[in-house]
Amino acid sequence: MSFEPKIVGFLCNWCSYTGADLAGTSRIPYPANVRIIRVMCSARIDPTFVVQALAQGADAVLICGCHPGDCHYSEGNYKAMRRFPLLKQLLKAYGVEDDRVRQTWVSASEGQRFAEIVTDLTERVRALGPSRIHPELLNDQRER
Amino acid sequence: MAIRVNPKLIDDLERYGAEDVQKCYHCGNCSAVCTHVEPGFVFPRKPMRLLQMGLEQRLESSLEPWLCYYCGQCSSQCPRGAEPGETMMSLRRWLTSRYDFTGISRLFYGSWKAEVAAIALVGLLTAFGFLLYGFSHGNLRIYDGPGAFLPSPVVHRFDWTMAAVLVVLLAINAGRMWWFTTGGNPRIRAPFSAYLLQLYMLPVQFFTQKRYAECQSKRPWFLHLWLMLSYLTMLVLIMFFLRVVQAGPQIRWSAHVFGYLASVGLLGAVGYAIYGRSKKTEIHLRHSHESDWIFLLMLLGVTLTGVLQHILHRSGAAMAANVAYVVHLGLVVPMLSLEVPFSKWAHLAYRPLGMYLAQVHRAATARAASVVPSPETVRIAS
Amino acid sequence: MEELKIGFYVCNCGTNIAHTVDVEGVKEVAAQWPEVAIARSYRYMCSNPGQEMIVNDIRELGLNRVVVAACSPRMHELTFRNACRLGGLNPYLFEMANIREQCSWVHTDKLVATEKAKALARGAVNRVRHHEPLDPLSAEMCPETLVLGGGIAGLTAALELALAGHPVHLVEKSDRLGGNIARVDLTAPYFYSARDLLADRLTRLRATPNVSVHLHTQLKNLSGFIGNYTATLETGNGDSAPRQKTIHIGNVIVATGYKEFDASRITHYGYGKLPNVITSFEFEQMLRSGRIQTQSGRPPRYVAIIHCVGSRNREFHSYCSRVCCMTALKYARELKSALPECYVSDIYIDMHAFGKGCEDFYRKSSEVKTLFLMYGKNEQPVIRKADAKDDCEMLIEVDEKLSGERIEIPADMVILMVGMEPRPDAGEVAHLVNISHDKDGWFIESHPKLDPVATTTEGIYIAGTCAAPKDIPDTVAQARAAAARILARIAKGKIEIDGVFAEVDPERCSGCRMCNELCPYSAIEFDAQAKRSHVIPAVCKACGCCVAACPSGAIKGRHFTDQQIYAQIEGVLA
Amino acid sequence: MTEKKKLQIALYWGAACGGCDVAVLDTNEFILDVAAAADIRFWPIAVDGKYADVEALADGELDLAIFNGAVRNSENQQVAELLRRKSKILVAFGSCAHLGGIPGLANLVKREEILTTAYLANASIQSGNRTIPCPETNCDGKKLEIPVLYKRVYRLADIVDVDYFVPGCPPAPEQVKNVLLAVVQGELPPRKSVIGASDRTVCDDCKRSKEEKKIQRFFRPFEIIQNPDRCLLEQGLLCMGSATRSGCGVRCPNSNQGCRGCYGPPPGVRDQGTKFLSALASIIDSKDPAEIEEILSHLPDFTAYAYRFGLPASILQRSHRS
Repeated sequence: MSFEPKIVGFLCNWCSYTGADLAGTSRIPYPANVRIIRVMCSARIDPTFVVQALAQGADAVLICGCHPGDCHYSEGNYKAMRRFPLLKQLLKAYGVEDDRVRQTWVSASEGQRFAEIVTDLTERVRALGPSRIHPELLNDQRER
Repeated sequence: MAIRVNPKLIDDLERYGAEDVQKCYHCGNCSAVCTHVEPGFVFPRKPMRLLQMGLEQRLESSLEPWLCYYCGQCSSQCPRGAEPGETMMSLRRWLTSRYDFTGISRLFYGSWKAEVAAIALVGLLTAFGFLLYGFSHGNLRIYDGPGAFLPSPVVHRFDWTMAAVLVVLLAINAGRMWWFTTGGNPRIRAPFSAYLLQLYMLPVQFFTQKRYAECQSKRPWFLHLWLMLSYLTMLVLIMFFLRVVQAGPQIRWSAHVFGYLASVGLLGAVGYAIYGRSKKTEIHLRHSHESDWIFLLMLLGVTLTGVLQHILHRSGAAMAANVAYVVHLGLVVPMLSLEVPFSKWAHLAYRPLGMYLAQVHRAATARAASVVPSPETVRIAS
Repeated sequence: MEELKIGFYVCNCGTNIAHTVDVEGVKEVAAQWPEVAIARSYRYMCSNPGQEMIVNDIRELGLNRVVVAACSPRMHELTFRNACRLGGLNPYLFEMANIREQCSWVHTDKLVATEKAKALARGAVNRVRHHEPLDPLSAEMCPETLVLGGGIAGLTAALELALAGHPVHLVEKSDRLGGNIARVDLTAPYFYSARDLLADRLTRLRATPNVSVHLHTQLKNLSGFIGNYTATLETGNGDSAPRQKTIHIGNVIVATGYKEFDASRITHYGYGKLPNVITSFEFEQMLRSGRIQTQSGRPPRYVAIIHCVGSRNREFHSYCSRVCCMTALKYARELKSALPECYVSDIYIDMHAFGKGCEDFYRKSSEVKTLFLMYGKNEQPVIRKADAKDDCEMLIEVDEKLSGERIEIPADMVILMVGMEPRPDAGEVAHLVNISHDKDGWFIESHPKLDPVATTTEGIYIAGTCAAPKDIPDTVAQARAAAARILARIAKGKIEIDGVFAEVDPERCSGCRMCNELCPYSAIEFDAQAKRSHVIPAVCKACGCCVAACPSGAIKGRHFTDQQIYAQIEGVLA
Repeated sequence: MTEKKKLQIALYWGAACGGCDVAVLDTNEFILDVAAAADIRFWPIAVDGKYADVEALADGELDLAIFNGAVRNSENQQVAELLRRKSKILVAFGSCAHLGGIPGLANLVKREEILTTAYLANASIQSGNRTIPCPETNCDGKKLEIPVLYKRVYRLADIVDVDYFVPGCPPAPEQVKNVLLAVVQGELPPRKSVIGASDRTVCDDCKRSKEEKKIQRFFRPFEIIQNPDRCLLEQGLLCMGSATRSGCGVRCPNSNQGCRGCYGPPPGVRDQGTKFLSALASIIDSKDPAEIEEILSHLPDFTAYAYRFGLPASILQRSHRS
């Protein structure tokens, strides 16, 4: 059986989560690898959540918020936008592959786009193979 | 160079019957439903636009009004009630007055009273002239043969003289039409060959009016063709067989059968048109300019008096027949001499000519398009 | 700590979920999870029997947490929270797993979908363990309202509130009430006199004791939150030292209106240089005085009206100012009735004749032989002085789109339909009342479709043209809508503040002030004395930005705590 | 109690620089009181002794073992386990024992890379020398053993159960006093507490003025002349104070240096680096992705900065490069 990655998606309630719901109501299929966690705004997504998910076995993390300029809280997504490049820099130092963490904007009307993003991310992570982080952290306790 | 807008033109055109053109907001429905629209000849929308803006020169140089037969589809589809069909009709009237170098046409279209007065004057002068001739040269009791009140050779000669004058007038106006639309139009560079090659268009369009048949509704074409052929038959009889037709009292079937057919045709078509216009039965008959009524009534009068003098003559009432003949001529002469060059009748010449010139334009455009640009011009263009 | 008893419910949603997810399988596995006291499945959890099942289980089994795996929480979270409340459980001790929109409807493989549904359910169960009961807070609602702007919007809103018996402070920057509408003659498309419309408002306003009008006054400061704002007003007409006054109010209606576009910015229209090029407002003045004349005192024979001056154009404003088309049509008809011999050219980009009576108005205006000429958005007409031989004062050259001709239009008078733009101090006002404005400077509504008069700041409403160009009916409707929103809140007496908000733990806050600038609602206040920040719950909208950004972990986002989210992460990955 | 029994203590350094031991000595005269009040049973840096001496002790015989330094090799682990067994209270002393410390930064590279750099590919190494220390070597038929270098660095608590943590690089000398006094006086806080630090962050004690924050550009200390009275971060100078537990006495900011985070995250913060990242990036004053990148480009090696003292304590703990 091929490798099925586990992807944790952090989605803002107003645009992206609604967009993901729209993919559902429009019956647009996408791979079942993503598990969505709802937050009210992409600004609530503490980078710590991302590393926590990776450490706990996520093969990839997806962060989605409203398109810049469209935030329900007027500017929350800009804060997410500011944090992300620094987070990517940090993850790179930790040796986490670039494709494993993605941040993108999905509006409430972009069900199709959400499905495409999940499909694309899943395929990329499948190609990348399973994340070593979780098994390595477990193994560090057994074998020094 | 910018062209000056003339906001007053629209007021001017009102006298020619274009009363609703300002309502048009250029959705283009009229042009979309018209079966005659083609690249280069988009109407009624474009002429309506030019009219609204008062671009007289552009209007004067357009052939589009002559390509329309007024089937009325456009008017029925217009969402604004701008009456594009009637506007095209009005433009034909306006163009007729522009082609006419004498200014008489403009006078007639501007005032129906002037037209009626002119008709009455010419009619009375004609009647007076023939009466004078008849009384001085013949006998009111003799209709035909020696001593006839109005001998057919005399009338025949008169007919030909008048025809010659009319042809000259029409030819001058048609020449102006050519100059406005084609000869003096800087946008058209027509090769001489195109004029020759397209010449066949003139008789084809004249005798079949086949473009009219392309309209969505066929009945107007049929009636129009019927009227036109009846009139033509009558014209041929009068111009070439007047002596035979006028001889009698016995009936010469070989000639008279055409006269009867033409008379029935004329009466039927004119009667139908008068009925239609008064009851507004069809879209293209809803609006009637005074010139339309004068034309129809004159034609009706001419036909009726013609039929009357024929019946009187055949029934032996020679004197009554002569009187009817004078009245007939008193109607025919103003009808032909005033209507043909200056009013509605003129379209018998302008319409086929318009179609012919349109064909020349197409040929000119096709030629311009087929010229392969030199690499130099391509480079500059890109 | 009380022993956890979690009730787990999984919904079939008819076959919507059951078709792709093995609902029984999810139920059975959930029943094995620690602290899950009961796991049930049901055909329709949102139905009455479904909800009753939850209510009864809470009562009979003593459940203290509830999880429903069903549709999107955006669909039925409130339904199930209510069921919890009915059962006697705090509604926030509930969590939902979205196994329909985000699972059964987007996946086809039953095995895979079931595994995902289990993961989502486990995430929800893990999360709910950390839920805390939350109760709404309440605060007093001051029934007084501050209305900024004495135009038609402000007047209407003030009148509406005052007639309902509530005190209103109507603040107007200039020396008189009326705003822009006081400069207009008749209105399109029904030719009501603007003067009459205004007179009606003003007469009724004077007869109402509840309105205190502050002329020559501006808002200087606003603090507090919905129901409890304190506003500082400054009055002064420049003659004497400005006086400041502090008022206590519950709500604010911002109705500061617009300013007309400065036509001299478009140099090739020659406004300010060519004597007979005037703005629409100057023409209104002519109409009001009843004398339509060129500078030389003669009635114009040709009048050209140019639309979209400053609007719908790359260089100035890209938006449509909405009222100019109908106003231009109105001019055409007024001109034709005053000067029947006059020719009117209406030079436009598109004719925007939306709204009641407007299309008909357009038709009627075309029937008076207005010459409509269309120009391209970014190819504005050029006006020049005519030569002596011409029978007109000016010539307007333009590429006419409908004919494709380059034409010149004679004109003795040119009326420029100047568009609307935000007032120069709009940014300042937005900052004072803590609302945002778009790139053009118009104030932003809470939701462009569903909540057009509220803003993202509770208790601050916007009405009329300060939010975007609009006509009088829309302005009045907005003013009344804003007033109605406020009346509804006043009628409720107290304001209820949702229990979900961010809170700063004063024991852990170190006063670093990282969070202060981040809050889009300015809900975070810094106490300089105590060197601690705190969140005003009534102002907080619970976006959680400060929670994520607080470097000391001192801010807790209620109902979206770190703990809850970590537990959910662990759950969906287990 | 008729005769006060002397306190039995041990001190040890794992993977450490020795600064923590110096911090103990920095208590100055107090060390003499310590020596008077306690039997120092084991302190390699100051007192002669062998591991065998410690092994000889009864389990739990020591009252207090102070362990500084991280766990980098098998020897560190053995001693950690030994001391754990022998002492009643084991204290992780200093940033290295507490969070992994500076040695913990080695977790960003692999053991093999470290060995290569240190013994093979290094400008200071004579060409031709290709010796890498191996845990076991046969020398003249005899087996020599040296401690095994672990794949990565561990905190003390990753290896053994730790009773208390004393943060800091090094801990302030007063904290050394506090720990010893607390043990002597039997006034110990709940197990697992962090001693000598508060629940707030360095900002709480920092005297610099603080305003609302927005950063248009980051500066390195030599690039600007700083305002000594204003928050360093507001001046574009990196300071981890807002994400670092207080207790040090604001040593670095008071010396006009940004806090480097040696006291570790405040309670409730799982990952000092990502939390600081979240705060820091949020206050960048731009909405344009390209401009944000530009501003961030002035932060060289942010990761190493954010985890200077705590990489093994971070959630991801180490590099996961393949």
